[in-house]
Amino acid sequence: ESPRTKSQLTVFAASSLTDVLQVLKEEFEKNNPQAEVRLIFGGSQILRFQIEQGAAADLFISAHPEHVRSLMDQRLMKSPEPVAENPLVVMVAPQLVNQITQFENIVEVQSIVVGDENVPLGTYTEEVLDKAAEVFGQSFSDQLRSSIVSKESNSRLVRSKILLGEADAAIVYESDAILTEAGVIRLPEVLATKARYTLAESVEPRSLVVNDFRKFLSSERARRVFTEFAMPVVSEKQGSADE
Amino acid sequence: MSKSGATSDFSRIWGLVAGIPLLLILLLPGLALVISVGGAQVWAAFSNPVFAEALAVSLSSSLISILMILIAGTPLAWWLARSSSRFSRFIEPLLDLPVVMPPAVIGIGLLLAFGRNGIFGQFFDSLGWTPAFSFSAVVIAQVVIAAPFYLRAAIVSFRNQDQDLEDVARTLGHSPSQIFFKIVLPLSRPGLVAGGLLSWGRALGEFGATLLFAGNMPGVTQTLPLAIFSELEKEVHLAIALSLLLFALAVILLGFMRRFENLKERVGR
Amino acid sequence: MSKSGATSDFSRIWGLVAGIPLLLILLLPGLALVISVGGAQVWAAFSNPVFAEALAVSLSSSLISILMILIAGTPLAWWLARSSSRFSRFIEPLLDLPVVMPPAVIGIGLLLAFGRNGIFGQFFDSLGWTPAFSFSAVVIAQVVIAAPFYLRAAIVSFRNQDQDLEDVARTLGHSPSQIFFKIVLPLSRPGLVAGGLLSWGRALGEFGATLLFAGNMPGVTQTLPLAIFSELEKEVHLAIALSLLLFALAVILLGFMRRFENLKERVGR
Amino acid sequence: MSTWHIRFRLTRALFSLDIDLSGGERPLALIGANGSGKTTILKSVLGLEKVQDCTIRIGDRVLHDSESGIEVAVEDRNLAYLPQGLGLFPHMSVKENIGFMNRSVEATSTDVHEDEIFQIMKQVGVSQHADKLPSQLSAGERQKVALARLLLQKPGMVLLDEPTSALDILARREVRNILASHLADFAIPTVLVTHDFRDVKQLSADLAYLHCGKIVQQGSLQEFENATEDVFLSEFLAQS
Amino acid sequence: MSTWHIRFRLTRALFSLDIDLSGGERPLALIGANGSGKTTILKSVLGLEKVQDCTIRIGDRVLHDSESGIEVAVEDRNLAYLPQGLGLFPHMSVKENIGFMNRSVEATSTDVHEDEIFQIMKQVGVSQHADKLPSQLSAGERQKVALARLLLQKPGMVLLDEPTSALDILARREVRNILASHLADFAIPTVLVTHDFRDVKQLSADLAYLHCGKIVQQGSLQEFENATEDVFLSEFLAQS
Ligand SMILES: Nc1ncnc2c1ncn2[C@@H]1O[C@H](COP(=O)(O)OP(=O)(O)OP(=O)(O)O)[C@@H](O)[C@H]1O
Ligand SMILES: Nc1ncnc2c1ncn2[C@@H]1O[C@H](COP(=O)(O)OP(=O)(O)OP(=O)(O)O)[C@@H](O)[C@H]1O
Ligand SMILES: [Mg+2]
Ligand SMILES: [Mg+2]
Repeated sequence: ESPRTKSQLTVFAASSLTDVLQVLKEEFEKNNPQAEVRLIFGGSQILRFQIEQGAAADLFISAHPEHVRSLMDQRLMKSPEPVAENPLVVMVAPQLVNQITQFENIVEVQSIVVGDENVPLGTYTEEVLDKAAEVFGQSFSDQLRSSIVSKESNSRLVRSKILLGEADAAIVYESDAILTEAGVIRLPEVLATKARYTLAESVEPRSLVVNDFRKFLSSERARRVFTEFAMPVVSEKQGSADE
Repeated sequence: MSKSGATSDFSRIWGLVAGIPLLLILLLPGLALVISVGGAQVWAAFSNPVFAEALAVSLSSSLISILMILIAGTPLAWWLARSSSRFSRFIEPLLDLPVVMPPAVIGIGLLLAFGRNGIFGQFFDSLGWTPAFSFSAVVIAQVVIAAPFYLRAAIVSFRNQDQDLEDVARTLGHSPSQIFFKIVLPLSRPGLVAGGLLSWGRALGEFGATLLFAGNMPGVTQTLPLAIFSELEKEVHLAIALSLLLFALAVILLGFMRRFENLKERVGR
Repeated sequence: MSKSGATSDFSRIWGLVAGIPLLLILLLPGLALVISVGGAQVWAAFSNPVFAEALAVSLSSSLISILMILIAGTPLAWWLARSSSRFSRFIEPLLDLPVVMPPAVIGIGLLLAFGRNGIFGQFFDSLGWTPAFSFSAVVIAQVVIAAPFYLRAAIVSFRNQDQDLEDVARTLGHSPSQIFFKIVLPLSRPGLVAGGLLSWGRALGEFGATLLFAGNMPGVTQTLPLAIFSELEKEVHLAIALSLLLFALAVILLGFMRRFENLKERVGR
Repeated sequence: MSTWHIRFRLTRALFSLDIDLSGGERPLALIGANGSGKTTILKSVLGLEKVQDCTIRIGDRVLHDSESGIEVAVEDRNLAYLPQGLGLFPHMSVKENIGFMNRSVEATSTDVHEDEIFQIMKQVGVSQHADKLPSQLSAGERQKVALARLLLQKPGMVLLDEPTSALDILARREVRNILASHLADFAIPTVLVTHDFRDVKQLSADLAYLHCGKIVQQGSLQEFENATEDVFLSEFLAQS
Repeated sequence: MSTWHIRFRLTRALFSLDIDLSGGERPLALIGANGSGKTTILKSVLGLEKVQDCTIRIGDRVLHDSESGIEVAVEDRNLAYLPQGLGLFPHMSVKENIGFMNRSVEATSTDVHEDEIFQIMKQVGVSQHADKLPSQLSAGERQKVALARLLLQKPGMVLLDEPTSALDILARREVRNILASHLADFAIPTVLVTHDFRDVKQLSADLAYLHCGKIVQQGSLQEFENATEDVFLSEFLAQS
């Protein structure tokens, strides 16, 4: 085998990880000069389908554990482990930042954009809305739902609707909401919901640096980077790192 | 005139020898899609309420779009075909913009132009018209994406027209508008019909610009392609089944139109 | 023959009256895109290494695609235009499949057909050819998506051809293949060129099928539209700047080709 | 007094015309070599060619006058034209082709009636082809159809470009008779281009000889028969 | 002994032909009313129409024989054809149109030389239009170009459909002379369709009269001049 194939590592990752993984990839390659990491981003389900169709992914990081589970059932992936979490927040259009200051105010806006139920973000958003119905009453939840004007296929698209000024409020991942001019409102403790990114590796990895990269992802340095991007690393992770 | 044997032999042999690899590449994906889903899945897709809703949005929006394209695009194409002014020569290549640009970017352009904070948005807002996230946004996105296909076809057809016939019709007392409807349009019909069907097909399949500009709201802006994409994120086989239904719809509609067209031609000639 | 004033007056007036709303809808998004990004952003996009890589992938893949489409599609279209067999009448409407289906679904179809685990994948694998997630996948996706546009245009051109001229050429001793190259092709050139350019434009802008079948790998399978889409999720303005570069590229290429074509026509006629 | 008057100049690469023609109610036969510009003259009168210093007057009607800036649109000139290429509409049947005209320009006239169409089809002998398309006719049949369309038009002036060239020998005589009687009936000024001397005789037309972009000679048949130094003319007149 | 022989049947809606023709090396002029099927006969000989019970023999060469199943392809028949519509290629200049032929079918002949092309253009009088496109020519000029192309072909048989109909009176005589000398030089069997008696005389052609789908009479000019009960024939012969 040529040295090139030894060091090349292909990572399929949920597109909400784009920014953070780009930074991590550079860090990792700096410390492992023999390694070359290829990042391929997409919707978790699309990536799963591509892997099912024979795409050569050494590692797969899904925004929802379900897809990893499914690939494991098909004996295509193994050794799952949670890598990071990403809390859901409410994003508010810049001109409404003073008006909308807490989650309850969200029903005052005209247009809300959320994730499609079919993508992880939408699944988590449904959880939030269900909890909201319990906490704030059914009419609150109904009013909120009736303001929804669009169900987008990923967190970035939802965010862009706020940034372009087309919608008043949105429910997105925190990592996408920070570092923009839009307002960010955390969900009340009772509604708190987070995405759980799950990592798994191919049953027949073609790269020799798979383990190195996995170790790197759970290192202190990686943990700092994740936190910078508002993605706290899962606390119980240490225990199940090498399973 | 009867076709002579040798010519059609030649065209058949070469058409097939050169064309079969292309035909395979074009048709195998469709075949694979058909094979990969069972009748049960197609039935599930068909009876899924998402399908009926999206079908209604798709059909109505694409019909409105193609009508708008035909009504506005035909005179525009005629003018572009006939004019040799600097203005028309400047405009013409710009019409290819929506063909070349990724539809998603066109969608962003539409938001920037007609959105609430868009450049012309305030103006439209003052007229009480906010297209974004509405059914009109779906239509606008489809018009922008599909119109160039019709315009191209129409321009070529009009340019190929025999000027002599128009001249004679004028000596017979017909005004340019009468000539347009009685001579120019009927004679360029094959090209216009082909372009219109292509354009309609493109409008039916449009996805990226709609997603960005109109958003994805079942029953309002969710066309079949958007429903398919949404389904793709969860249940690939349902999405494929939906796609097959979309294709069946297109084949039925387009095939029906084409048969009608052929019939007319045979009776007319 | 000089064009008479009234006809061109009529076509201009109606073309513009009916066409201006359509023109606005078609051109305003582009204008809004141009206005929304500054020169600095366009420069940033231009000097971004992503651009150079994606440009190289886009140019090389779309050129290969359009060549394949022209070489295989032209004889195929000729056969379809001439044949009245049941087989060809069955095939023809199926060619619209890639126009109507959402490109992402075509991408799925391609994976199902030619992927490693696809229906025909084993067969291709045994030939040592695994196209998925490689540069050839980009080309295949573009061919499938773009070919129907050329085929449609070519079929219409060939059908409009005057049979008498072919007959005379045969009495002059030319074989069907010579007639094809010397009479049929030159006479249908305007339609073929228009269709070819449209098809090329579509290949340049292709996104959905490429994403699914070829994946999004910078330097290997990341075409400009894929790069733009990635950028769209990160930095909208950089994505717009990239789109403008893509469009500039298309205008330059297509405009150049069309000028060349017009020149040839003027010299030739 | 002349009932019509045509004057104009036209310049093209390698070719130019400077025409001054007038005539009464007798037909005028325009003769001249191939490529001398006969068709171009007819098209100029119709308003289909760009010309300079133009005056076109038919009866009291000024159709084009460069000086006073009058220029009547082609469709309002009410001139009937039989082009050399016949100008039949490929998508219309024989019947439709013949009936395809817009008479509303003349307030007095009414719509074209089926009866009229069938009568004229009988007269020129194409009634059995009424529902065929032009592409299904022989060359001579096509010429007859174009002629029938023209005869139905009742125009201010008739312009014929080689109206009998594709006809068989009987049809030729027939068409000449039809033309002669129609033109006499309606007293319509006529200009025809022809290479056939019998057309001239039968229609008792005057002659105008086009050479090198100019009308070299114009007059009655007798006038021409006296002066025949020109090779073309002598050959033309020798046809009789 | 006849050098060529043509026999076939053809049936179309409203129209049928049953043809049996043969001739020697003198040209045969096919005459008949418009729509009688003259053009259809020429096309059948060329192999462009579907025919039944066909035998076509030119010299020793059998081009088509339904019984023995021989059917030579159109492009291998080496017949020269001047169609009524002229069949000029709109995208080729006059020069290119004239030079557009493939002589490789006859092993003995060589490629078409520029010299030959220019010589023939001079002979028919279109050399000043060498680089024009057909659409830029007058009708007569176009006919001359089509003729020049045909004369260059040196075929086994020449089929002419009204070769002089669009020509002026001088050009007509010219073309007749060119045709006569060329056909005599090469002794090529010829069938021409014409409505002009002078064509028949000048080429000293035999006559075949087509009526109601059949050849009613065939023979030399003298033979025809004796029997002239038929209206069409007597009119045709009266042209002289
Ligand atoms: N579109 C054109 N462009 C350039 N030259 C042209 C064009 N049309 C005609 N000509 C030239 O103009 C001249 C006059 O043509 P015109 O058709 O008027 O001749 P004509 O007298 O009608 O001849 P004919 O008896 O053969 O019909 C010819 O030399 C012809 O080559
Ligand atoms: N494509 C066609 N379909 C049906 N009928 C046709 C078609 N072409 C020609 N015909 C008919 O066949 C008959 C013979 O036509 P053909 O062109 O052979 O006549 P022709 O003798 O050459 O006449 P002309 O002297 O007018 O050129 C005519 O009655 C014509 O209407
Ligand atoms: Mg003329
Ligand atoms: Mg004929």
